[in-house]
Amino acid sequence: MIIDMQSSEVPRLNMSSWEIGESRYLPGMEIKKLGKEKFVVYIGPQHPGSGHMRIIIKVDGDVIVEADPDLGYVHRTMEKLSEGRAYIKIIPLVERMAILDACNATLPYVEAVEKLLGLEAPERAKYLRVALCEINRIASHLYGFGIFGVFLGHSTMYMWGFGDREILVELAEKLTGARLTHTYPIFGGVRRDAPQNFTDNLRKAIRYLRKRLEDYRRMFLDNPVIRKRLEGVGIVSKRAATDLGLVGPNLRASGVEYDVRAVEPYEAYDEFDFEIPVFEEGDSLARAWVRVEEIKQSLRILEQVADKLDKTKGQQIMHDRFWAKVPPLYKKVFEAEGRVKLMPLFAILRVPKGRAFARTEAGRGEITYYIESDGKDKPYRVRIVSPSYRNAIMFKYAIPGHRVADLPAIYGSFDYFPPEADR
Amino acid sequence: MAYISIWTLTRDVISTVFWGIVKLIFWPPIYQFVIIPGLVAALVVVISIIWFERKAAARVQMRYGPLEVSPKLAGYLQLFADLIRYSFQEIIIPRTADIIPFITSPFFALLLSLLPLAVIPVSPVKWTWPLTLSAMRYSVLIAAALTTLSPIFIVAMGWASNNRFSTIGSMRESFLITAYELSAIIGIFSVVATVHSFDFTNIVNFQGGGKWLGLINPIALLAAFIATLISTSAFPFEISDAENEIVAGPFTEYSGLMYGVNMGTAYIKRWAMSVLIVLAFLGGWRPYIPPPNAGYIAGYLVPSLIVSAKAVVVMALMSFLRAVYGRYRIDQALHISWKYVFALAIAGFGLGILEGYLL
Amino acid sequence: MDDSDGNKKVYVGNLDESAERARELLIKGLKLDKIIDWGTTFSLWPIDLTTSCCGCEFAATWGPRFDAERYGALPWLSPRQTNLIVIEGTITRKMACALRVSWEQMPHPKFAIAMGTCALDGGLFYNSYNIVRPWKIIPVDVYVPGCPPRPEALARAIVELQRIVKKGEASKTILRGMARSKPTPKLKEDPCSWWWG
Amino acid sequence: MMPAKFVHKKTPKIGVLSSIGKNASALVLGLKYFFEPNRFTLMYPREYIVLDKRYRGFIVLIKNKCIGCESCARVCPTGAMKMVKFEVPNPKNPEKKKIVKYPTINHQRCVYCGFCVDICPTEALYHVPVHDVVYFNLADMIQYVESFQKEPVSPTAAEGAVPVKYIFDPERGLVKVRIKEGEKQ
Amino acid sequence: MSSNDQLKNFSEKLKENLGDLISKVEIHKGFILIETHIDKVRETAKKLKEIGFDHVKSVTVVDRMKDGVFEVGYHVSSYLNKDLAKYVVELVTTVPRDKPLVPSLTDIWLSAEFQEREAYEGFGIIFKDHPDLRPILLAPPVAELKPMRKDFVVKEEGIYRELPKKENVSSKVSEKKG
Repeated sequence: MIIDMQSSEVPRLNMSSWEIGESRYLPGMEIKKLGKEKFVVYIGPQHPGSGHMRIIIKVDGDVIVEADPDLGYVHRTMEKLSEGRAYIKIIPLVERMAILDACNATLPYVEAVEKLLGLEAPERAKYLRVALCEINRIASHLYGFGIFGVFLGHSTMYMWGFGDREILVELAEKLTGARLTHTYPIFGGVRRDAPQNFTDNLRKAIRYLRKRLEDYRRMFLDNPVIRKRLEGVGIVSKRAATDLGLVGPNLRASGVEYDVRAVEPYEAYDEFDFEIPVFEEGDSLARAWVRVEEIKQSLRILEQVADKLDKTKGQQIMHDRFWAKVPPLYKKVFEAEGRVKLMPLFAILRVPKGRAFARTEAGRGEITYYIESDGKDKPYRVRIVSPSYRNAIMFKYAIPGHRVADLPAIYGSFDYFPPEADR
Repeated sequence: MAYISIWTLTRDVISTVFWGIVKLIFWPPIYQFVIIPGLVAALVVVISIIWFERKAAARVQMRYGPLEVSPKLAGYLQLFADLIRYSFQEIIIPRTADIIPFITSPFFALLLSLLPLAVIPVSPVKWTWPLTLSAMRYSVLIAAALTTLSPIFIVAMGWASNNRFSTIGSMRESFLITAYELSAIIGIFSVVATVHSFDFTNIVNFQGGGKWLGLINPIALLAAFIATLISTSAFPFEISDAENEIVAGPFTEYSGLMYGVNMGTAYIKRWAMSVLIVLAFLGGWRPYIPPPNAGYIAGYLVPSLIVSAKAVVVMALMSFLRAVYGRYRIDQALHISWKYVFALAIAGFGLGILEGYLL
Repeated sequence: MDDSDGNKKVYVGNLDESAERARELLIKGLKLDKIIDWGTTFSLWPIDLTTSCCGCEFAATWGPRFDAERYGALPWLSPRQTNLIVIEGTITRKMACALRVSWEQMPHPKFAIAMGTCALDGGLFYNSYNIVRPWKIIPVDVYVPGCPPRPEALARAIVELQRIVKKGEASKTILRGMARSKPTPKLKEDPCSWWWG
Repeated sequence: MMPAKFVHKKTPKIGVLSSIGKNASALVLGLKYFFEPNRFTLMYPREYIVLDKRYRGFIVLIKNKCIGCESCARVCPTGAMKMVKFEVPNPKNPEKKKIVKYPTINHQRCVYCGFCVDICPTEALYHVPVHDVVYFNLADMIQYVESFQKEPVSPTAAEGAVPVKYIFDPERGLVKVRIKEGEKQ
Repeated sequence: MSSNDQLKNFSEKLKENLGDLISKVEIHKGFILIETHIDKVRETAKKLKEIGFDHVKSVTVVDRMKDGVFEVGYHVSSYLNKDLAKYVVELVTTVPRDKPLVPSLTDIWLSAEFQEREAYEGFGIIFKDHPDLRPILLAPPVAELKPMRKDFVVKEEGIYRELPKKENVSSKVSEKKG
């Protein structure tokens, strides 16, 4: 049998043979058959309502009958590039897929390599990782709210979201030395110790953010105009969410109880007392509310982390394998600046042969890494599946049946971040 | 032989020319259409209001807004900079556009949105009325009719641009026209029912002594206010040029000066509607009452300034909503305007009739 | 009046010269060039072409803490009304088409800022098969290093661009018909070839 | 061990009447912030943030400390840091030339991850907390050994702008504070 | 984190349930690998879905150029069944590199749709009966290169840089050294 790679037998798009969830259509919507006079509208990539992607929609009047997401406008071939680079160089590389959620994006990679190396970070390093992860999660949700505000024409929400995000960015900057691209977790630990007044500042920020969440509710979530736009829009049932394999807040807004922090607690997440909010409605409003509740829980985690950080002050933040035999200059620098100097062996780190799979809960949902090592200083294969990529399928199935004006509302509620999806 | 001093002659000529110019300026059609509350006032107000809109939103949003252009004036010159930039930028006319409507529509829309200002009285003094006495008796009717003209050209703009987003935008605009016009006109006409007159002068005179019709009949005021928001695509009804959905709606393809004109048109329309609302509901030039045979200043300039000041406040209120609201969806806006605003307008009209019977 | 070929000619003066004189009068008398440059300086509206992850810092620059709207720069949505492109990071092969099309849709005079290492020399993705260098697509006035650059760095780029414009970069194209100091690069291949056919 | 719990919640419902109240609530909140704005904008060209010492800004070489071990070039994820070989006369054997290597940096590529600074065994590289330098030519951005040793100057500071810092406040979030002369960061 | 014993027990259970559909079960770091023949992929997948694995986390294709095969793997797990959610199972099958034809599992796991498209554009694997097999991330001309295959090599730069000819730095350096 000869296979022609570009054969014409590639099946074409055929909506009618599709079934999602329990019914053929998403609840409350009926997909009309496209008439002769179809009107194709290209939303993006230079379009305010699309970000850096394109959605090709076919409209019948004002109702979208078909949506075809066209991804890849920020596809930077991270998987291929990582096959040619040393392990440590991949950390900043994969970080770029979600720089607003940097720690969460790199952590599973670091974990996977740590699994292969057979080492685990020291206690304080774990707390620092959790601290940065939660800071990033809140910052990422606030970013999402900001963009959501823009999509609904609510410029104040954008400004408030970005303004309050600056507090978290400032915290992260004080901790890691960079605003967004922290490159913080590293094999065996983290790169910097917390500065002197970090926990005090953290507590102040938590108090302020708690107060602001109430403002958000009054201004944005309970605002009748916004509610009207979100309520009952883009409903995804529990079954559909499972079938489509959604992740993160979008999944939990549809009533599925899944969060990697609870299912397979990584780092120090099993030591903290927190809840994971789950909403039943599955519409855009529920997706927005899930994030608000998650911010509240993240603040709760951060409070506990602050206590733990105070308790473990002065402890080692690097695994013994990379820290026991370092020259005295390294320890002097660590004591003076809290900066972990790296052994030159990091540049040519060889990882034992094997395969590892790691998953963590990033701001937008579960992020998974599959790493295969053949014993050399470069990985044989790195497979990254990011939350936005798994959520991208929603555009195809959740948008048809809605009006053109609902597209930004649904897009915003997914909190979709194209660089993360395209990798 | 009579000796004519060269100085006297010069003085006479100068005074003739001066008074001629003054007369021309205060000639009602010119004054109202071009100066106050027409083009010049409208431009000044629009520039100030856009500045206010940006600064007010910025205040709520924890920042400063336009500033560096003139830090001492808190960035007031920002709009002039934008205007200059617009005016000298390249004007692109897409090859696929329908050229004649594409070019002419923005200017027609601008002129027609100014027209209602040319038929309303801004002073009770008879010589200042821009229409004949008999026509003046129906000034509410004429002004209301003229407000409905400019949207047609916005629809034409979208059609002529031959762009998908423009087409969707103009479709939305045409949906909205039908939705708001009735409510706006019925809302304003409820005062007619109360006062038993189509004459703005009578309506304003009726509102003497703080007896503003907006206070007597707040329902109709609310209906007219919301209808104005819809008609001028102000938040939360910024739908026909919703940026995040359909780029700039009917104006997507316009560049340079022509977009500047378009941007001005929506605000000028809001200005005209605000002036109408002020006359109908907020007491017009009251509490000031000019003497019956007052001159240019006391009889024309002062009352027109009072009307303008009140209208600016109304506009500022409308602009502030940007900081609080997002935008509705088109079907929700239609739903609101037909189900609630229209009902409000009818209720206001009923209340107006009742009050007209009682008062 | 007949000229040597016997054609009838109406003498109306040298039109080119008159136009030239009128232009000089406008420039010298009204200082029109200064006015245009002033207006353009404080009205650099970047187009909302979010190309990559530097968009986070782009958005933060217009956020409350750094508030680039103070400079009169307002991110705008339709390319027809803008005059600045901020290339926010990586340009992939697919996005290169959108970048070029957006650039061509913008009216003159227009400017560009390349933001982030990805927009300068590929940054972390320097050897990727799916990215292009944006300065091969459109002319870039200011380069901002960093990955991503701090919002201050982008604000600095805007301030520097304002200084460039104030020196006459806008008026010379409008009034004198001169080319911009950074010429538009000639495309070696059509970035949109995959899209057209 | 206290694993996280899943808690089911519902979005709050509001009726037609309470929506009037919610409208008013949003408007009142807007007016509150209009009259008492909580602004913390940095007036950038006239003010600049004095960055933390730990900030990972531009990288500078201390040539005397450099031993030419190539670690920085090997760990650089972008190939911004590269070694340049120089031939210098060998004091012991004047006929054979000695080859010394120094790092050079390409700011077109550098992502300021700080791996090179952290991996340098002799602390020959360090970060300068400056990050608002822009360039007009791509060629200016490659720094060879000579220019790599110079600390970049923040153009804003050079223009005489006011240094500020941000402190955390539980009521107002971030608060801009002016740094007085002589005050330590 | 599930301990090793748990993983072993679970893999035993899987073996029991799937019977002779699978040829190999391996425990790796963080997931259980089950290998099956290409003809039995659909059957195994259906069985796995019946057990409760309701979504695909990742469609992982590995190019084993030395063996001349592609390893097509589906990392599956469960959302609705909390016991299964702890485990990630990779269903692996191999196809020859010169004839990469795999039955599509999109109709069993809808969540695999986009990832199968990605595998198609990156490796050129054709998923039979996939409803919409087009490149997803790359422009068609780039996708034709099949860039994810191992024989498409992306070059890394070296660690040395040449000095520009104008700048005669070496002399200065030597002066200062001396």
